[in-house]
Amino acid sequence: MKKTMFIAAALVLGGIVWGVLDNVHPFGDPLKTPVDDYYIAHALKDRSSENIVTSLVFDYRGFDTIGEAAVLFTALCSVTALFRQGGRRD
Amino acid sequence: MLGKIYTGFGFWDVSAWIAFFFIASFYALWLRSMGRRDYKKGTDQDEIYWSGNPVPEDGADITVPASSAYWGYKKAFTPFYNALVAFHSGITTDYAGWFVFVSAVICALAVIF
Amino acid sequence: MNPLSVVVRKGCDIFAWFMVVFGANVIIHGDLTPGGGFQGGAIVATFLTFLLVAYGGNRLLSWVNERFYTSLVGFGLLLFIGLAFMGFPTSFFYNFVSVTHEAAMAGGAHGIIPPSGTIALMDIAVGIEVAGGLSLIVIYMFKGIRLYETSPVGTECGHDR
Amino acid sequence: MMQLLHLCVLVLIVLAGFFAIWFRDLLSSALALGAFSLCMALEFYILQAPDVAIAEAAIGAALSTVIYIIALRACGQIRKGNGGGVK
Amino acid sequence: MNWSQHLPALVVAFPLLGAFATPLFSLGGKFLRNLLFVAVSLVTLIIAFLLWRNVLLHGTILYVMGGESISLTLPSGFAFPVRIMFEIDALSAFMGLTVAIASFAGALFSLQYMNGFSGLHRFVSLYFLLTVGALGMSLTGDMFNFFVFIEIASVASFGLIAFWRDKPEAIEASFKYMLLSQISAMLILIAVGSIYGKYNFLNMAAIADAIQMTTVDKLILALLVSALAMKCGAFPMSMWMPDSYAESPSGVTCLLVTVSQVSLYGLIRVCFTLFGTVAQNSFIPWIFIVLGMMSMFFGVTMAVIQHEIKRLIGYHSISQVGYMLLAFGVGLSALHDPRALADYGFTALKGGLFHMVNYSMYKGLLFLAAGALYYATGTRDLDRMGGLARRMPYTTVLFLIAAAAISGIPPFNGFVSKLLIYESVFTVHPVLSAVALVTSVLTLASFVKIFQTAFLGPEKNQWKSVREAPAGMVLGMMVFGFVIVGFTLFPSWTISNLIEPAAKALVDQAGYIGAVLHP
Amino acid sequence: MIGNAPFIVVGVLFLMGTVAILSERNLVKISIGVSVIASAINLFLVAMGYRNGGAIPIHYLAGAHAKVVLPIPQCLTLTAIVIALATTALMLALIMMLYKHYGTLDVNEIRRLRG
Repeated sequence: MKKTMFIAAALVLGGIVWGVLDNVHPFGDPLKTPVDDYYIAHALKDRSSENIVTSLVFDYRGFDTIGEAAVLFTALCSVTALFRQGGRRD
Repeated sequence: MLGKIYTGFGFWDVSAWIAFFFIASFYALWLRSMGRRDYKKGTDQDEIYWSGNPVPEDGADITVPASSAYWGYKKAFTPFYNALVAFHSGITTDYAGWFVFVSAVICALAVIF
Repeated sequence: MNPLSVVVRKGCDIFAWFMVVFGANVIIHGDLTPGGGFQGGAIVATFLTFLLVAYGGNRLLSWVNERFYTSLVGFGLLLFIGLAFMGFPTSFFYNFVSVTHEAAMAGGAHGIIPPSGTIALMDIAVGIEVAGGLSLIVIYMFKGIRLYETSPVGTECGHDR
Repeated sequence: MMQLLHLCVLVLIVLAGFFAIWFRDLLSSALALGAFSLCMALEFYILQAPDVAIAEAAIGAALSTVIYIIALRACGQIRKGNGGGVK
Repeated sequence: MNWSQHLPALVVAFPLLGAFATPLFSLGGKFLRNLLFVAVSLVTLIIAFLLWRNVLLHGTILYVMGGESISLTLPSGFAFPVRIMFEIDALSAFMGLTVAIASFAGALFSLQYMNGFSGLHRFVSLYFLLTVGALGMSLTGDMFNFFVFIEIASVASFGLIAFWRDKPEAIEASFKYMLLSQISAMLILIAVGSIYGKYNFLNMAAIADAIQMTTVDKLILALLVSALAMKCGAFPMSMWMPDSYAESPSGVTCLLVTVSQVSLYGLIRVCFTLFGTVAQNSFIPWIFIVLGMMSMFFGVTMAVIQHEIKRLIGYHSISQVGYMLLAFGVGLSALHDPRALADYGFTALKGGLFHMVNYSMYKGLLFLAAGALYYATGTRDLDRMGGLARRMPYTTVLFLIAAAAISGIPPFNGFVSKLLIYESVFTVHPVLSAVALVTSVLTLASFVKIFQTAFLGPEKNQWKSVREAPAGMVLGMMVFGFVIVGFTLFPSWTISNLIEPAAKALVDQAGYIGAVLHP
Repeated sequence: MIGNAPFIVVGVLFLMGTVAILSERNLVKISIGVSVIASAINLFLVAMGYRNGGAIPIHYLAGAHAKVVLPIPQCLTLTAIVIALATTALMLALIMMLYKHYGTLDVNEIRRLRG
């Protein structure tokens, strides 16, 4: 009973998510691209980086990247804390 | 610093409450000083009135456990609490299911309105 | 996972080193070709996966040095945030050594520093960190199996008296 | 031609994802997830994102699968051979 | 070089540096690690305080990550921000200050509290990362950056909740929180991606400027609201909350409380600033009010019947979050009407924000006091406690302060914020106020129960040899106690300096947008 | 010809993952469901940045003035992939510890915290 209700809710949510995605813009034809065009135009000129994505990852959106490295470090710390050798007090 | 805070209906002032606190404590001390002076420690006056219940031995712990507090309240609302405790079932997928359910309801409301 | 046959093991030996070289290539040329720190680091971390598949976990754990991988992670992260801090007179994460494309074409970028500046350096830092971190995650998950097989539950009591 | 390939890859993605969830045997499930990631990397390449494709191939298909297999072994699901048979 | 310009970056970068440097410092032994732990927390607190003061003096601060100069937001000819940006108005600075205070107190407490555990350098790293996540969430001005920081905070809290890995319940609580929080992170990412696909912006001010009122926007708003309401613990999605609060180490719990408040901050930031006109005219205020009422009532009724101290306090978290949701819902419903806003809406917002900071402080203190009891007795079961007041005087006094504050006994700060909430929501409908009053009464009842069974009564033989908690733990509790007493004695100073600027920043959507787009 | 097929695939994968999370009883299956949802969202982000006839966002491969697919979604996807891997690893570590403590992977039996 409860399970059926949850599955129905999941169907509704999935349908709604699909509705959102489908109405954002048609595939292959983004409506507005001012920010991306700025990056495409300036990545090589200002930063002399051939790869636009790398220049985005490490320069324009570098702060996200340090957050991402921090997430990886956090997961690492958590896994090592879970599987630490117990009993030793330091 | 100790100004007033207006809430729309009235105001709130701490200094009034501090004054009230001092007045109330003086009044309590005055009441206490009016009490009887013939109270003696270690006599029968100290004993707990057990009213027919079994008297525990000396040195036993005599506290009311927390599970027994508000017994009547819990007894009165038993059906409500049965449903509510069953709701907190401890099954992870149920919790996720409720989350998905509420999200679906909110999204459906967004579509309707 | 039990050790596989000799042929597979030898093959894995060779290919594992190729993966390290390929990963290093991807990391170092991050600002020029597809790839970058994360991708290269993940490829380097498959080195350990190859050895794990070929030799089995128990033999692998006797070889690896956790301290080495931990220091890789720490070194990479500190290098990364250090580079970010070095942009500080201007702002955090400022690309303080890059030159514009015209200057680079005109030969204004002589020396060891790449013209894209901190982009390439941060690529290397993140590559080191990701390679160490992913290897360490695999190692510790494997140690988790061993922990499960040997030690009983509840050895550490915290401050419970 | 390219679009036909694109459609084929999309169908493969859905199939691999479906099998990853549908298989009762957990090891098969984990391997199907690896195949799913590989198809996803192919799709990223078709969508002109080579950086993401490399990352997905290295992380999703290789490391993630290995981590799943390690976890399954720790939970005794591989040696017992009863797959997802906890029901 | 003027360091005060760089405070916004430093407040996040400094604890991050501390987290990355912890493995290095812990090679130098226990003393060096503890020194790092306290010193970095203290410096973070000082930086957050200076940042708050700067914002109060000079107005909204912008900080562009990697920009050539601090004021560079618009490269010539392009009327939009291209880089990640910290936009710190009074509300953000206020949340950052709250997080920093809680982090410092928890660090002081954890020094002694964690002394029976191994692997403490991992603990210190995770603690700093949790602080970084909460601070970044409250300061950032970029949607995807917000998602990254929410993930840092979530992953760090999974690790910290499961830190006592030999206790099955800790792992179980961590797994439950993890599953729910992963689903919510996915929903947030879908919403952020859709916003990006529609408007090509990730900067909050630019999105707020460009947003329209189509169905897709409403759906995006609904996804964000449900995901963030789960993170802050609204009722039907709140079952993870008592589990994880009860099972995590106490020094961490006081920070987890604040992190859930930062999620609430994200919720109101999304509803008031990002979606301003979309949110206020639709059903969203009523979602807030209904969720708030349910959280208040069911949370407190579940709390009354508990007999495990941290679990009981954890259920109270749900009901206290309900107060804030109620207040913000009323404030949101009044936002489009200047007269209603001046009449009761602004008061409700002030009450909600004041309750947020009060709640962080006294709930943190309650969890720390419960942790001190656990440290001293080794049990969390209230049935087994009794008569501890004589043995632990400092803990008793501090617990009493916090319990009086949470139950809304005048003249404590909890009463002031609850009064503001009652009187403003009464204008909308009397039933809302009545439910809030009943909740307050039941809160008082359950805290009377804790105080009576744990602290009062004859001394049990079992606890004859119990000693007061060590000095570091008492010091950590005193930080919270000091803040609570300060808010209690100077409420009008607090409201005019801390709360009112934040409330004004909350309703001032045009100011938030203008600071970025029209400097 | 292809229409909005990638977005439909994203919706289908999201639905499959959610149903797997809600209806499966095995913890590893639940974590596979989370992984499927995460991959679906990565596909969504990349598909959103695609331009018909666009080239790879690398200058010497794309040519000087060619139309290039949008680079930001790829940057976001890289971040999201690494975050997904980190959380998957942590989730599996937690599942290993749960199996150690409870001796089962059935989600209906791991319910010591209730009420």
